[in-house]
Amino acid sequence: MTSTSAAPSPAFTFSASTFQKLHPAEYFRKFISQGVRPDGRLLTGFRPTTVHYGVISTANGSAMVRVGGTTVVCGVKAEVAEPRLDSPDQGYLVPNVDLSPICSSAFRPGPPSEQAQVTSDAIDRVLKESKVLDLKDLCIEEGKAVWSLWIDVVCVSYDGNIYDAALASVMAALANVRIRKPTYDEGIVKVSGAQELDDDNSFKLNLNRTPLSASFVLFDTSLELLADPNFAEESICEGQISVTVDEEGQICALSKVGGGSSSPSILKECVDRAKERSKDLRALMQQQ
Amino acid sequence: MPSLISPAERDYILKGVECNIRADGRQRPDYREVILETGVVSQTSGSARVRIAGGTDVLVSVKAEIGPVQVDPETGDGADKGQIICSVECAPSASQQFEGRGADDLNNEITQMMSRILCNNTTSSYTSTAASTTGSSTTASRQSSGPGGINLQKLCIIPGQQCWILYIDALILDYGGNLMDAIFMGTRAAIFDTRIPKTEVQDLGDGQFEFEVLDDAEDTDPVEGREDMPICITLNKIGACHIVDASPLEELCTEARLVVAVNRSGQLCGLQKGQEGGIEPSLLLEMIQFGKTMGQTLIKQLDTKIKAEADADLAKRQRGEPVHKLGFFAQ
Amino acid sequence: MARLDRTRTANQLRPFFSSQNLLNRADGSAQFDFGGSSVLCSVVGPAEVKIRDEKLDRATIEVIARPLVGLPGIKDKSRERSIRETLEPLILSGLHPRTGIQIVVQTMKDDGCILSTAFNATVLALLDAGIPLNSILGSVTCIVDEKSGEILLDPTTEELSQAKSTHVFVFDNKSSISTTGAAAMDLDSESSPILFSDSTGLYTEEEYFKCANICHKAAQTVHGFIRTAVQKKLEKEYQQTHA
Amino acid sequence: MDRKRVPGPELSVAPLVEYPVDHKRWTPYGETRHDAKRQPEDMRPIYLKTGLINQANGSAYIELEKTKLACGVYGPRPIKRTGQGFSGKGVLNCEIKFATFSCAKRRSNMRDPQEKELSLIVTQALTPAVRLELLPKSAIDVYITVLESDGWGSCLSAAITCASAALAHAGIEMLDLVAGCSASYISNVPESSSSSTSGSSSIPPQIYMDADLEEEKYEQGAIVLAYMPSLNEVTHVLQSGKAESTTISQSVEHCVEACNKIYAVMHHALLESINESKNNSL
Amino acid sequence: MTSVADAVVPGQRLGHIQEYTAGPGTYSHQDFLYASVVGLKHVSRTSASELPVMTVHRENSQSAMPGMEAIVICKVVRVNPRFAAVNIMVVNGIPCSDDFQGVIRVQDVRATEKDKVKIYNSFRPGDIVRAQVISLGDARSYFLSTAANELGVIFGTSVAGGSLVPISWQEMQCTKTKAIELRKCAKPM
Repeated sequence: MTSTSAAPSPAFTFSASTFQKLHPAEYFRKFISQGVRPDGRLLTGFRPTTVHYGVISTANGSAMVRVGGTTVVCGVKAEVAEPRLDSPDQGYLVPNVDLSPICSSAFRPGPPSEQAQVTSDAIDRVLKESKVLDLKDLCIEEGKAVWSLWIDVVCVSYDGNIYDAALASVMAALANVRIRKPTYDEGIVKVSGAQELDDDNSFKLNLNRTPLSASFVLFDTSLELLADPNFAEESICEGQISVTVDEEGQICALSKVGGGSSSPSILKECVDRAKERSKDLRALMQQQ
Repeated sequence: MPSLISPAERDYILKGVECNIRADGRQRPDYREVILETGVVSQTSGSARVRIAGGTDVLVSVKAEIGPVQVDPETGDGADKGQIICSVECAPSASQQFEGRGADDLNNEITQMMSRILCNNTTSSYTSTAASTTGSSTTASRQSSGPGGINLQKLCIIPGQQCWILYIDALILDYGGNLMDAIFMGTRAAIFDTRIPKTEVQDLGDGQFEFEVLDDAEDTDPVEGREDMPICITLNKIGACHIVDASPLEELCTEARLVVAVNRSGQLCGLQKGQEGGIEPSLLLEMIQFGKTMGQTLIKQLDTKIKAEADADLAKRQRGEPVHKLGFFAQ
Repeated sequence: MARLDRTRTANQLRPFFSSQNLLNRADGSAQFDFGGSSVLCSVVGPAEVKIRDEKLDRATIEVIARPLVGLPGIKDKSRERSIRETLEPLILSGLHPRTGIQIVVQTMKDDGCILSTAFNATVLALLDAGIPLNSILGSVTCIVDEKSGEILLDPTTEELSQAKSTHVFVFDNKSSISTTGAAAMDLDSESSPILFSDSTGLYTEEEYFKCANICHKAAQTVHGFIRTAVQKKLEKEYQQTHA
Repeated sequence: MDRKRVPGPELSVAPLVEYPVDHKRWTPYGETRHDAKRQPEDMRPIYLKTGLINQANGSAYIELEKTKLACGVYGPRPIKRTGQGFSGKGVLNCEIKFATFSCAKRRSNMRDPQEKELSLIVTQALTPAVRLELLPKSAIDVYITVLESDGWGSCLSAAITCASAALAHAGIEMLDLVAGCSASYISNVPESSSSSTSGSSSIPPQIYMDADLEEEKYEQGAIVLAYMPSLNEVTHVLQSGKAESTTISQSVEHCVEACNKIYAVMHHALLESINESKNNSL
Repeated sequence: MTSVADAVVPGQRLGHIQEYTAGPGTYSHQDFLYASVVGLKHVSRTSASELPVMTVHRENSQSAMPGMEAIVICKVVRVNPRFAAVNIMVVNGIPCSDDFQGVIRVQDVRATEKDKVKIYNSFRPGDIVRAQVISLGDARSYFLSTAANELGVIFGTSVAGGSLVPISWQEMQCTKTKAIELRKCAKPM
């Protein structure tokens, strides 16, 4: 059906990069049929990942996560706000992912793209539905003042799989958060400006769990499963599966979108691999 | 406002500037004739209109309003200061390019520059708070140190609560080159024209204050520190030379533009390069020096003119004659 | 154990309702109800498409999701993307290159399971518009109850608020056509390929696949219902044109 | 109300900071700068690295201790607005964006006037160096994200340095690299003690190179200079605050000197990128 | 043979203009020659009578951009009787990061019998074409020509969905159905 399925005639020879540009799917298929990916990874391989904590001193908590060529920086800023009327003792968690034009030419200046919105929404749902943090911990004075945690993820370099990288950076940044202990007095919230932060004048967040995810794409009609897709892979594959699990092996979120039907055994495989991957990632995050 | 220039025209201007004869017969450091009127808009606290022969027409109005003070939550600074808010708008009638959103970038550039020069409040923010705690007498006697000259403390009505906010709005009615200089001359004249009503503050005790604005048109305060307000000299580098008060065509030939803000004592209150060319450091310093000298002369001339206008009004009032301003639309 | 509405068992769906061809100006439209939830869907296309969105070899599918009240936000954006990417392999878009198919999904009443209701309404509307599809789909939502740990199908808003986890599934009818009758009854996990899945909350792997199985069975009912609805409509049209 | 982001509370403010009585804040009246290790003429150490954004044609990351910026260059690519007609010259478009968490106060997601102005300044500072006449009908987009800012002067000058390195890394033809540098004028004498005389103007202020945020709070004025070291041309100068012309000429000289030092860092970073790409190809 | 000493950055002085001529990647300013890109400098002498040419080879090549006479590979996006609109994807063997727009006007399809050319007998949407830039064109598109043997369609898909093989300079055959379709083909190299 698609024109790109045309096999190139042997009479024309091109460099690999030209061939990739003209027939991206065909180029890719040649690698996959050999069981490797253009960047040298096996189909199941994840890219090298690094996590750094506390990279931004103007934020209450921050982390930088690199997954291969994808680099994200997450900063958490705590501000004071009035609680919602229906939940007077609960604070706010506001995660947002920014995919600005700096990180890839696929993104244009202006309001968040659909991808940014969908990623923000997915992270928002994981944080809230799997009860990562008791929002009551963010209460300063019931009905009057609560903490609002603005969790902003800035993507500096985009090379696919933003959800895994963004979620990991959010969890790392939340683990890194330190908020000065507040005092509430007649509508004004004050914090001490003492230089050093210690356990007496500040508090850490009590995280119930650390959900981490692994994402996969389904390539072609053969429905090969590729772990941790990069930008080129994402743009030629249609189906996506993301599995988010916590440290006890419970699933926090699972989504499979697009790319035709896939059997439960494929999903089972994804869940198993996600458990493994999140274990590795968790070990990496605890090393720091 | 032309947006393109032919190579022949460019060459003509370039050679002319090199020989120190510009297209309209001026020499490099010559200004065009400037026409200044004050008090042209009756609804404002002060206003001025500056026209530069050849087209540029700028109306600057100052409106004093009462509003809450802005306090920096971390430093507590700003509690005893009034505010100045600048805004520049190019009327679509001034040039076809200003239609729609065409002037947005220019508006923003000039607004930011005016704000930086006139409202810059960052200056010694800690020192002023330190001074105010040591005693209010020092604060009162102290000269305002900001580059804008205007004493912001004097604009405060009740510290920590209410203050005067001076809205300076510049409207570009017509474009004939050299906007910045015209805007700053207009601003200085408009501030000189501004009268702020006197206020009476009553201490109700318990940290509660109440104040009343005295409704006496005759008994008003001038803006303190207005003599120290800077004006701008725009120097355009064409070829290896620089000129002042460029015409629109000359602006198109400009490789680099340097705006120098100077106050009457010759202090530099702002410096900004514009356009897309470079300047050698030695020439840069020479241009700064030139702008400084030029600016001081210009301020003197401007002040003489402003004073003459104010004196004429005063004389008329003293004689009991009605002061008829030439209406804004009368021309 | 009785459910909150006291009329259903755990794996019973709420009564369905559907009606097609409701809107005059759209090429196809349909309403689908799951009990107190209702979604209206309209389809326009294949029609002209903006040059920017034009695809050389197939139709461009655009989904617009509108909430019950207020302006659309990011939740609606997520829903749009879910519906669009699920339909893309379903619609034979290669038959209509360089055209656009616009699908508008409007929530009319909300009592839980809006995404599932929207999926079902969309399929009916696409059928109504005569857009060629390679299969039809059926969507069902279930939850795992916080207290009892029981799996409840087709939950209401009230039940959703007490859920430990929520699962939305979409199945196509390709597998069920081949396994009609007796074979359809014995569904092991291998025979129920999943077209779309979106689950949140906290749950184990076993719970998830149990939910998938239960929903797959329930989806057969939805498939059957959609087939009957189309059949009835066609019969009616046939009678009208040949009366 | 932003409908394209996860909604938060409509109004939220930073808590009021209360300093303890014994809190010692740095002042310029003592012996040292805020960073005691630095002399007035010292800059912060610069870490500059090219090539971290693999989707971009060129990129660079710069760090001056707390000040952290990333820059990506895209292009030359087709011009997006075709309204202007045929253009024989390329267009350089720089956009600077502050991350919401980059400053002490949380910044909004919207592009504010300050970002617009800084974008214009960076564009003006870089344009003289780029050979746009070689790129008809094309645009070069330079995007700069400020991850953390420690003083606006150093932030702006770092943006210029970083963007110029990223442009060179993108293989775009340039006349020269552009180095950016900032200096602040800070009086060493408390103002209240000098107010008895004719103001602080009689004592020339100290020029602190590359001042940080804490030092900027005391500044009387500041200057940001962008300079092409090989061609000996100033591509941008921006001075705010009040200063005598002698102070300015002195600080221009200091900045030019500092820019030469920054040039060495840029030179080194770019040569390193050559070696890296050579090693990768082996 | 390359050492760090040969590596230069923009603005670096390379020599006096009386010693060298400026080649790609360099420029002259006043009396000197400077590098304008990051890369390795290279001196080549063509003849004893001329000055040697100084060039700088880019280490990180600039993203490809169509220039005059460049050979490009493009994809046809739409056709009308006057021209075929294309997206330029590869310039001189280097893929573009962003596609440029181009048009092949009916008079530029081939060199002879120009008045007989029908665009729809030469190109169809989806075809991959090799062409040459003949003009920077208007504000939007580059003007391209296929008026040479080695220029024209190099890949195409038939109506039936099979790939097309050239059988003459203006015919291609579907590998699936053996049906013949009309195209301005490029001569295989």
